[in-house]
Amino acid sequence: MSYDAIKVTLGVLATVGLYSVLYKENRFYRFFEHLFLGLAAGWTLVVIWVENLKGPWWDLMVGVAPEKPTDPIGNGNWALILLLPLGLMGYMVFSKKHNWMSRIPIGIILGLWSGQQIQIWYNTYGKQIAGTAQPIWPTTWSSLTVPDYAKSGLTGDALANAKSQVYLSQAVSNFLFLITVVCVLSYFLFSFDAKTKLVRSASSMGRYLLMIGFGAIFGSTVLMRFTLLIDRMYFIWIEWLQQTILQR
Amino acid sequence: MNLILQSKTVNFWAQPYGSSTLWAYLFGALIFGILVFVGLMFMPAQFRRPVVAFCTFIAGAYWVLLYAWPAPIDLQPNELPQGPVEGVGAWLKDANPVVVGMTGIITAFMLGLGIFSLLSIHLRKIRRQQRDWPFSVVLLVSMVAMVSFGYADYFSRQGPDGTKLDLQANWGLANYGRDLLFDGLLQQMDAAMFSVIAFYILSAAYRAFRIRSVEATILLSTALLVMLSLMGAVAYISEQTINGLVSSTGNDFFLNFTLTEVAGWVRRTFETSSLRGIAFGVGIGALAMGLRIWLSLEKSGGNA
Amino acid sequence: MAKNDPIPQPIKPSMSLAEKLTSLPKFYLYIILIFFSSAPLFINVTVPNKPLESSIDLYATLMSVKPGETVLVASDWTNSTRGESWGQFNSVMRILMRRGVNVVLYSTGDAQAPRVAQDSIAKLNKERLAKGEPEYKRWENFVSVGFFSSGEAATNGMATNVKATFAGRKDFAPGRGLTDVYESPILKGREKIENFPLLIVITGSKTSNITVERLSGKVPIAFTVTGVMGPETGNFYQSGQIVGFASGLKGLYDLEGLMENGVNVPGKDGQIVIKSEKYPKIDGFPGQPNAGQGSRYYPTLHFAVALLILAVIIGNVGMFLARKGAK
Amino acid sequence: MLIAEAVGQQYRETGWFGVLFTAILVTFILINIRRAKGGKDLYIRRIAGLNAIDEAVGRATEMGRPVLMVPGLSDTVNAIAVQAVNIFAYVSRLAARFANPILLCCYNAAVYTLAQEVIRDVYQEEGLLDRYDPDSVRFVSDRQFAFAAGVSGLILREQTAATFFLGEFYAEALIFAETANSIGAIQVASSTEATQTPFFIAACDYVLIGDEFYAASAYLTRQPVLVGSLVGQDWCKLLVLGSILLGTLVNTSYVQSRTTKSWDDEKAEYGDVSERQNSAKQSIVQQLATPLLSKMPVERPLDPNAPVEDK
Repeated sequence: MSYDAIKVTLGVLATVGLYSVLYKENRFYRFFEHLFLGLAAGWTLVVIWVENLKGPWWDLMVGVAPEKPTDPIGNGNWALILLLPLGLMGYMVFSKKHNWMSRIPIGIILGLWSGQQIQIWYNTYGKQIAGTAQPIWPTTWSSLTVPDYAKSGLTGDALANAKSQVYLSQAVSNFLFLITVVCVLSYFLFSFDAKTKLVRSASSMGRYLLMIGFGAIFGSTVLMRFTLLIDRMYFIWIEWLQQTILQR
Repeated sequence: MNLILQSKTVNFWAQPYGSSTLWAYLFGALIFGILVFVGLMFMPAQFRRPVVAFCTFIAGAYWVLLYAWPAPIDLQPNELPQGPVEGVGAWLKDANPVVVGMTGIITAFMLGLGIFSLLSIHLRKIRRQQRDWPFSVVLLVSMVAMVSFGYADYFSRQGPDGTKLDLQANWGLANYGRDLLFDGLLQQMDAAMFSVIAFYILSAAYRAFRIRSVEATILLSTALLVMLSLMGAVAYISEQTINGLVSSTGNDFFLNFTLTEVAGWVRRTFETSSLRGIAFGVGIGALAMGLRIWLSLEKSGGNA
Repeated sequence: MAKNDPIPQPIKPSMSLAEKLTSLPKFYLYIILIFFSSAPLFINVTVPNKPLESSIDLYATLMSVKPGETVLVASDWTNSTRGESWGQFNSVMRILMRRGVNVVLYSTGDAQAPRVAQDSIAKLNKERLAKGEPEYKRWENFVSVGFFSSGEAATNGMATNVKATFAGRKDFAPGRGLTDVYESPILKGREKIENFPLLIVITGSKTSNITVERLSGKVPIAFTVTGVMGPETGNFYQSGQIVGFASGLKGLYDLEGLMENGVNVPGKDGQIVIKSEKYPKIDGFPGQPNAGQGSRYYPTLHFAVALLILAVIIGNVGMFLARKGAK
Repeated sequence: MLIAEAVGQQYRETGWFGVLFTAILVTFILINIRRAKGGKDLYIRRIAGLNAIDEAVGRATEMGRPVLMVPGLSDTVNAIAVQAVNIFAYVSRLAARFANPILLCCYNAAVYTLAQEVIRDVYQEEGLLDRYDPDSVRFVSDRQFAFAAGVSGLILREQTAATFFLGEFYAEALIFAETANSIGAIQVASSTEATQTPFFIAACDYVLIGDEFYAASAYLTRQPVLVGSLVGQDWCKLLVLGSILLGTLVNTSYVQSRTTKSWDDEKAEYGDVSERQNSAKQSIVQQLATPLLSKMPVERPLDPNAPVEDK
């Protein structure tokens, strides 16, 4: 049995083992669950140096040897060593007396994250605010929906004009879009007494509109999940059974 | 201001590779770090909170400054910034690659804690022969195996002739071991676990998708609409029927009512917008939370 | 919603029809699902399909990159989303390879992503050599920058200076072993993100959002995402932050169709297969191996989804019968 | 802008409008925190999912089975994880009082560190440190689906009576939810990822949608700072709403005027009329949202010891 055959077979075994939990929690599953956790932890210990520390930390700190003599000598930023004691402070969490020190590295990570939130907010949502503010009144009544420009036979200025128009259907869609955002957002107003009729009706409307959104998400997600299952089945039936075992 | 700056030229903060000065500075800095560490251990209780708050603030301040401080426009690598304003702006930009690395590095150092947690739990199980202890053995063994093969494989790939290992023919035990454990098992188990979700979707949908309340009905019907529209065959059939309708009536207004069009319209108009509504809320929530943490306004960790 | 649902029990003979319908044991459902998602793999069916606007935009963008240019490809998928991402990656790479576009691979999603991407490229190369086409060479045609542990960080760094972010990253250069990626000819003079004509993100994770947050406006961004990311990505597409995207298996099927038929290109029967008002004629690669995962899995998907819908209907029918019985 | 002029239009690249907007948001939040600290009591609407917490823990106690908590799958400790841990601190407090076993599964070592610290504090404050088992807060795996497998294994073996999934959840969300559902555990869940919320809705008893998650700690603890900030967030949302509505009016009128312009004015303004369809889309609001990237020539001294760039 070739190496690849063994490899694929193991993969199939593992897959079946994990699937077996669908029937009930059993020793077979438990075995592969622990195998999974063990391998994952082991791999993390590899990645932690190879990917997270070697390049981003060690190499920058001690510098790098020039590949060829012509290269400039890579400098080392020795100050980066200070991150080590900083990280180690986290380990004080188990000390009864000094556990507060673990909050320092955590604090720094959180600080960086928090600062970034302020930095990215507008870059993320500014355009979306603008994108929501679309014209909600048609500029022309010549056609209710966007005409088929190809068929219309318009050219040059006339075509440009036609394309620049806002048609009723667009206006309506934009309006509905606007309403949805407004209602959903007002559903997330917590400090306003829901007794005020406007807020109440808007937010309850918002909840229904949310459900439309969630339904759509569910619909599109389902397909992806099934795809993955099909891919597994392809792996088991075609790649393993047909191509490896039966050698067809 | 060259601190933590990736400069190609030698300066106080950046010493040449392999030079004794670099190692001296490294050692000195390490000693300094340890001293600080020990010093903090003797920190009087009333200063603890301020120290943490200070560190948090400095860290956050970098990003806030980077955003709010005017950025030098189109500053070329061979140009010096003009004036203090540009100077700071340029420094903030240069420091960026290093600062962004920090989170990852500090988190990496803490991984040991996680591994420690794993070991303590499973070693105890084995020692006390608690229920399922053999599985703990499996976990530890597989972990050790992965670590050893992983590193052996990694080092075997270093150096100029590492490229040859792109061919399976040149593999040694280490490479086979890693390939089997990682590609053969770990990756496959990832995929398997991910695909299990399909089964759960089926049972969840079957159980929960009942026309019980208005909300449930809306959710269900939109989900069905979208699913059908994404199934090419169904969409195609709906299109054919509409086309038939158009050619029979001669009114191409109906073209707007194919399944794809309708579903697309629903997604564009309602899904995108409701997602956006949520996004605004969550975004502001994150902003506020970030602000509270940055300025240490919140009693951290909910200990009210 | 699930609050008052009964936990499905094995069917007891005493149960009424309504009870049976509302409480089919999960395990039976699972068995049927396995059958429905396996059997169709063995029969060869093609499904009629109409590409989405976003997919056409993606294809047009890919086809608009000039030969010899270098594009960034963020490959943020691993085998856990192989079903969708693998096919998407293959299609995108096929287009770029055939058009002689160079690629810089990097990953912010998962430490394994770079390796998985390289394996896929190796497979594609086998296919090319088999067809007598030139190999898509490492270092001369593509370099792999590797994985960045903090995606947020790396992407942010790239926004200010790509070269600084990629500093110290190495890849295998023929004869020289590991060499700094920026010594590769394809990265010459491309230090800022603005120097790249296009950034393609092939992702199964949230990295796509980060990319848009940091890089939108600096470089044209295109996505291929898993179905679940579709809606969020649509959000960016709608607000013009990205130029085009393919989402899930449907997007992939679109892409493969576009590669086979092109846009506004008349097929054998003289009929234009894929119409678009937005673009002039864009050629495809008829006859070449365009069909991949998409063409294989998409038909099967129909059966699985049909089962899901059936299950939902049965559940509701059962519920109504039960209500009737109650009255 | 004053600063912009002072420093030579350098905001062209960052866009002063964005900075200003963000500044306003920040001010709103800070103002209200101050108000709340000043002892002004502020109203928060009812959030169903959160009232369920006590019920869930109570039920777990009756059944004498553990409470399981997962603070999401954040890559490193961020505010989302902190928020989740804050809520779990509240849960653990209840559990500690009832002497009910807890299980807190972490995906990330940094989050694990934080959780250890916080949960131990909780038991300490309750004077029940003897009841605290450090292994009840555990690191499971930092690999998404290994974590999923591990946690669902735990759920099934420990037969948890109540489960809380709060934080950043991705695809694995449904694995947890369905597994817990299959053993009839009462579930409170929330994902900041809107794409996962529908699955929680389908499989869980109580779901916090989107922003409700951030409101939780304010709702539970009623700390003035949190409540104030929550009110501030509402102000921010109103600002966003306002800008959207205003923008809509501006755009609408703008497009009206643009498209009804006579062709001659058009040509005079744009030369080529086909520009119009773009310009009509490129409304004022869009221009504000997307800062100009136009470079302006700046005279700068050259760096003497600058590295020779391979250009």
